[in-house]
Amino acid sequence: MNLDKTEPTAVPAAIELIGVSKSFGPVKANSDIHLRVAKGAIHGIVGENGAGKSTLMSILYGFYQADSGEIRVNGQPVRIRDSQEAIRLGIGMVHQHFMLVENFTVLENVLLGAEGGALLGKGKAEARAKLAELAREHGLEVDPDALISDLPVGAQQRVEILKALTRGAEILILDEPTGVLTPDEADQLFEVLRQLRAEGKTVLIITHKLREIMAITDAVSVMRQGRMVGTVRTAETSPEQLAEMMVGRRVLLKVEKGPANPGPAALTVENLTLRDGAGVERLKNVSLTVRRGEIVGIAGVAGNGQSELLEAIAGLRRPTSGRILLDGTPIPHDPRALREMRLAHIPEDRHKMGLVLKFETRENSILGYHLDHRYGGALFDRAAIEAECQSQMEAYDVRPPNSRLKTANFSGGNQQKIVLAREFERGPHALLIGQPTRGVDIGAIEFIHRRIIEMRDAGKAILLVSVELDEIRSLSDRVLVMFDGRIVGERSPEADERELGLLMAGVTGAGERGAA
Amino acid sequence: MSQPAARLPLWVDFGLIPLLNLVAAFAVAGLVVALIGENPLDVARIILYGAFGYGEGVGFTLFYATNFIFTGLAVAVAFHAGLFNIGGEGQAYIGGLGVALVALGLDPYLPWWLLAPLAVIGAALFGALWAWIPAVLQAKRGSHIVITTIMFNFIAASLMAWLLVDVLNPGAGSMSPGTRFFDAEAVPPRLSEILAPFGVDLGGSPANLALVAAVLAALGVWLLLWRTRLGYEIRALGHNSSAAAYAGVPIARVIIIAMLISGALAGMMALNPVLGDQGRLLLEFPGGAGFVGIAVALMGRSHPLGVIFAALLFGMLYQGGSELAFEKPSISRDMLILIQGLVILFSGALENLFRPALARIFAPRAA
Amino acid sequence: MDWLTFLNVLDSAVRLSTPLLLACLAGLFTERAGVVDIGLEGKMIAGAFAAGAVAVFTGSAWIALLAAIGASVFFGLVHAFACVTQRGNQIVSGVAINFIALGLAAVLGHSWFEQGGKTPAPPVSGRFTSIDLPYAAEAAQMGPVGRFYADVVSGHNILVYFAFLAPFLAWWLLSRTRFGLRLRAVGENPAAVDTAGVSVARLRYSGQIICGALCGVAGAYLAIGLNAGYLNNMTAGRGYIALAALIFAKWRPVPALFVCLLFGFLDASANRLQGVSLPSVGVVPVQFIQALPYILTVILLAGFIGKAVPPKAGGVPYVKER
Amino acid sequence: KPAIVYDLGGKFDKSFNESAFTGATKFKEDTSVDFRDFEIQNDSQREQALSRFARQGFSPIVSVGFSHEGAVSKVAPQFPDTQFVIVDSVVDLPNVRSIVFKEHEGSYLAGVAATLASQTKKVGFVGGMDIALIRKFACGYVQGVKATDPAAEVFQNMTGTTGAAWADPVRGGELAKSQMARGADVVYHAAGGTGEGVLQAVADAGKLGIGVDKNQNALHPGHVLTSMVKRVDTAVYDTFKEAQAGEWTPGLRVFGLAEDGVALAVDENNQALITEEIAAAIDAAREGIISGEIAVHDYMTDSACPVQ
Ligand SMILES: Nc1ncnc2c1ncn2[C@@H]1O[C@H](COP(=O)(O)OP(=O)(O)OP(=O)(O)O)[C@@H](O)[C@H]1O
Ligand SMILES: Nc1ncnc2c1ncn2[C@@H]1O[C@H](COP(=O)(O)OP(=O)(O)OP(=O)(O)O)[C@@H](O)[C@H]1O
Ligand SMILES: [Mg+2]
Ligand SMILES: [Mg+2]
Repeated sequence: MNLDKTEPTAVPAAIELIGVSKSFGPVKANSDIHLRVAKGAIHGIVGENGAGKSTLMSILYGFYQADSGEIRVNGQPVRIRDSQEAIRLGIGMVHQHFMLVENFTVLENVLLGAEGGALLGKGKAEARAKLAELAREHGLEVDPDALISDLPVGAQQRVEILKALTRGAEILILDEPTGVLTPDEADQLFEVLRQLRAEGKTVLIITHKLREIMAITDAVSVMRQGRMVGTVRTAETSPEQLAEMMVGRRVLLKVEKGPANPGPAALTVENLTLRDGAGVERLKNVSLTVRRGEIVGIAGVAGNGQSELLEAIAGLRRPTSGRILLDGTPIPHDPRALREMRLAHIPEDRHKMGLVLKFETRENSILGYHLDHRYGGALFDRAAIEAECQSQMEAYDVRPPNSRLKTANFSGGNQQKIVLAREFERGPHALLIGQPTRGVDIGAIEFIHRRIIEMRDAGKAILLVSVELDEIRSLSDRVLVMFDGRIVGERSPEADERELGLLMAGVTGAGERGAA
Repeated sequence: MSQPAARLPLWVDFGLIPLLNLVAAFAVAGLVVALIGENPLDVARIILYGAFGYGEGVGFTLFYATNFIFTGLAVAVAFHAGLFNIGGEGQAYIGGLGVALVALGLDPYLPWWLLAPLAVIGAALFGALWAWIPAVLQAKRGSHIVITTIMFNFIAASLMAWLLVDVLNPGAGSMSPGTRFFDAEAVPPRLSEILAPFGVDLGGSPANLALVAAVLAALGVWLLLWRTRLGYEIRALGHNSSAAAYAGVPIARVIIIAMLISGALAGMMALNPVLGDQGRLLLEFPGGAGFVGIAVALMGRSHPLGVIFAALLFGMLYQGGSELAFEKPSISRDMLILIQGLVILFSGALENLFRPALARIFAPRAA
Repeated sequence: MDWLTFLNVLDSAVRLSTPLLLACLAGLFTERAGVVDIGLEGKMIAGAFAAGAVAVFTGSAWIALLAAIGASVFFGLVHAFACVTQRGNQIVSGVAINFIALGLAAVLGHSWFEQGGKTPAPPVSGRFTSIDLPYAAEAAQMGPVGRFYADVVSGHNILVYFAFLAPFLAWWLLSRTRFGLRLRAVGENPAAVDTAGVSVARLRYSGQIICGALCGVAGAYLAIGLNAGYLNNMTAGRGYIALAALIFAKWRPVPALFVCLLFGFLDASANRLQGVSLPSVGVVPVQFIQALPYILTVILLAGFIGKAVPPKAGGVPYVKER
Repeated sequence: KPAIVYDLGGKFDKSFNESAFTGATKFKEDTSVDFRDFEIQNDSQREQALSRFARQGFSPIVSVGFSHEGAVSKVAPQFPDTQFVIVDSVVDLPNVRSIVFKEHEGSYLAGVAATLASQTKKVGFVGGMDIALIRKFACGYVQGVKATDPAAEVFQNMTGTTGAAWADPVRGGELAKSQMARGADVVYHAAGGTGEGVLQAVADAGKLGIGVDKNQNALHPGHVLTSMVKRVDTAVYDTFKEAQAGEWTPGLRVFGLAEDGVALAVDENNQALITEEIAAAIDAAREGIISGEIAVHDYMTDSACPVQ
């Protein structure tokens, strides 16, 4: 299936990788990778988590050094010793985890590493002009003096792209750029990428979303477990085929679920308002109801109050006003008491909140439930904890099933399973679920989605927050859209994607006001 | 601490590497010794002999180690909660006040075996008290605990100077700032007296029952941290405070409790010199043990067993160093401080200096 | 306090805050680069000892200053090697350096001068003596402001003037230059700096070198500016107070100036308040007065500055490949 | 085989420990009998050092400093044949000689000299830590000042509350400057290493300092009015000598002005500063004290000072 060998080299290659290998200690992240990227093309790279995509791109960008193999840029063999070298060669990269200094302004971030002289004055003026020009040409608007930490993720990503472009990148690498964007924003990004292609630039894009691959790329390479499985022309493939190449077996891309069977209201939020520490209103008069046996999805671009809503209900933030009722009783502001009331919470960020990465996994398997008398009195009953962890790991197929391994040493997907197992296995009545599959590969996504549907069918009330619109649409029975701390509309999951996208961008009453 | 890239055989990890680090530290110290015209091997022999070569030396090593176990544990417990308690010195100092008040108040009435447990409570209570304000300020106001505990060290020094000169001093005719001697009956026996019937000779060394208390404290800390819910919450907080909040851990309360435990442990250090050795409270008795506790906790990886070993190492350096000062007047007594520093540097901060080379020799080849 | 007394206290505050300020800025440069340094005390000791010893040997204050900087930078490089190259624990390394510098100074001093680690007093040419600014004498006659100029501004040695200029230089360096931008960035997000093609290690070494240089100046100020010669442990914990000041100033140079002045002022006032009899209380025990600056610091800390957020990457070695 | 155990300050403290060392060194030079010494680092080493020397057969063993009181009282009975000496404190045992000094008498003279040398009639005192011994110095000094000129003012400062108080010349200098800013032009110190900062600051300002324990006149010739020397060196020397000659006796030895145990040092460095008037006044006061005409109150007797 490797088309490189068959295709005549009609278009010159912007990048050629020949036998590139890279190990991190015992982990072989890349082994013997061959890749050819045509100049002026948008080239996609897909693969499960940990397949080695980011590593490969980082080698190209000079962030890591390959252990062996050759890199050619525009036909010339090169040694890319550091990122400065890559930048000189016209390679720019937008990393999966943004490489931005949070308390710097946009301008300072753009300037970093390309200051244009020992003093900043001159370079700053030039960079400002350059930013204005790029904004005009590509519609990449950002306020140069805004602090990164104040910007929504979408804008942060624009900064990353601008960083690359101001440095004169001819080859742009984007590592999972759309994970944090609304469909609209993603479309905008794709528009920019097409424009760049039209200017003759080459784009390498990593994504887990096969829909996007199909929409934008000219060719796509698939990686699995550190190896290159093959490269195909996008026009000649299908999502199903790509998924199979990635996972090595057939995968179900569509969630199968029956109709919901909603019961009485379980979770009710009434006129909830919340100010954060800085006094900014994060939630504005939010009301919603989740009934038993249904999944209510909250769609929205990250940073529009979804996190605050989940955390307020979970007792982690104190609302300024309003009420939250669970089965008709107002809830206490105490995560511990809420757990006893059978309210489970899958936090959005497993690293930041859901897990103590340095704990052994059996310790994480009781996080939040550690006061339960099942796990001992004055001293922990270690056998009970061990048994609990084992049963969780078994039920959720956590690999490796080693309860004494530090959680940090599990892969992302398995870490997520550890969280889910802990929260799902204790028979909750209501569930708050945030970003259940963020950064998790297709195989695991399938598994997690199935579990969530099972919980619904068992009559649990589920409030689901995700920035993946696809996920919201495929799991939810009702969709609420949040924008700027408000719920701006309720739609059925079958609603038009464009309409939802507009709502997410704050355009209510799409018809009339869309034009304004 | 960076994750070792390759796994090494256990004996390399826990035997060879620490040994090499120590050797490197002593090599550099030896260089300095040679520089000032002395024979480094001689010096090493004197230190080792002084620390372990005869009963009294061993006794002194244990005596110093007792101090460091307490202060090391204090720092370690706070570390586990993500707090850096630099205030061990002050807490130990005030802990001494607790011991002294109990002893001065009750020594006419109680035999040592009744008084000692009360003194333990006094030491722990006063040490905890001195950690309490910084703890509350950290928990409720977010005031940086590093600064507040440093400040409390100074405040403790002033308070104690005043108490020992003007308040608790036996009065006219007494030159030294300190309390009166406790009643001899109130002072617990030394290990040398207890062990003498068994043919163990610890000479006139002041090692005393506080050593037993220290080891019990280490065991207690281990149980607390890894076997109880409170310890679980302390560690969760230390590793990831958002996750702790998510798990319903009452953050402010756990910060305060962890600091109180830390302060209590530091305070209990006072049992060793005040009750066990001097039999009275003296100005500046902690003598820097609170700070050595930081190094001990760091070197012991904040694990009670590690703390015990690190404390023994430092006890050895203290006693061996004193032997050195005795035998080699040409070498300043401060040589000991230099050696301590080098040991901390090589076994602490430069612990991985030899790892890559050893990895090349011993690591099983990756598949 | 009348005006003159106030000026005297202020004058004393200027002198007392100088070593704090230099050490505080030293800490600022390394911590803004993401390397925590509790070894300021040790570096100051190294600087003070080198200054004292070399001033005796050469009789030149300037050579002594260079030696102080050299000795202190050496320990900076040791710290950088341990923390940046070897990715060791930064606090452990700092603690170690405090011990090593203190011990080494005493051992070498003992062996060279045979006065128990002290250095003898250097000749006058081996010290930085105070400078009278132009028209100080005239200004003293011209009312309170003139007195301020004559008593507080004039009459310090050159290192004091350098110290008070330094926060502004530091501010300029950090906010207006390429080096400053990169240094600040590497303390917040080293990966961002690395991906921009700039060496994280080199920046962190630079931070330590600047830190060492400033600590060296602070040490020299103690040994051959304020005093004549090195005395064992003469830094008397100032390195730790400087760290406190750094946190207080939230890692910013110009606030560092004010915080250090405040600390110096509290200290100087405490000196002045000893033995003063308060109305209804009588003479306050001297120990209480001596504790006053520390108590006030705690109160200020609790009441006013709230949470100080350190540079994000501080204390964490930068590990690219696990 | 004599031995010395110093106090925490160490043998080069420019003060009483060093003074003891000087006496021992002189003994060694005179008799070519060597001695051993030990600088302790913490309280627990006091007993260790004493019993160790005793066990190795050293005698007499001099422990310098009041802090050895406890250790001597414990160790001496265990070695009844060893001769122990304690400086600055009293231990009443059959094999212990206690040597104490009347620092208050010497300090009184320092007060007299300071007042007469002062133009402003304002003088200063800088102590190390606020402990009884230092108050004894201060109290004698103030008595001397007030006796000379009841209207004269004395500023008193203590350096700190930790061991650093004895080795913080920076703060010592600052305290002296603060006193000079208030008008003091003669400053007496009893602060060990801290005092070097005092003398330095005073000399830098062109004023006068008064040294302590050892003769510090030579530190800043022309700027050290005098030094209140405490002859620990002679006491140690004599002890060693007597022991060598087999004439050593236990018991209390008090060294005051009469015994030349304390005195004001006059040498070529300060001759010009000690005017005839001052010299006469010092002599008169000295005679008075020795004859008992002038009673200098000793702070230690009742933990109080009659004048402030
Ligand atoms: N911090 C770490 N320390 C040691 N080993 C690690 C660490 N992080 C990851 N690993 C190892 O690398 C492997 C792959 O990690 P990674 O997170 O990339 O997994 P993945 O293949 O993406 O898995 P998933 O699909 O479940 O997300 C893990 O199984 C783990 O053994
Ligand atoms: N810096 C590193 N040090 C050690 N191991 C690493 C490092 N970075 C990645 N790895 C490991 O290398 C393997 C490939 O990781 P890489 O990040 O390239 O995967 P990926 O395909 O980008 O996955 P994802 O989809 O999760 O982004 C994983 O097992 C990972 O754990
Ligand atoms: Mg992954
Ligand atoms: Mg990746």
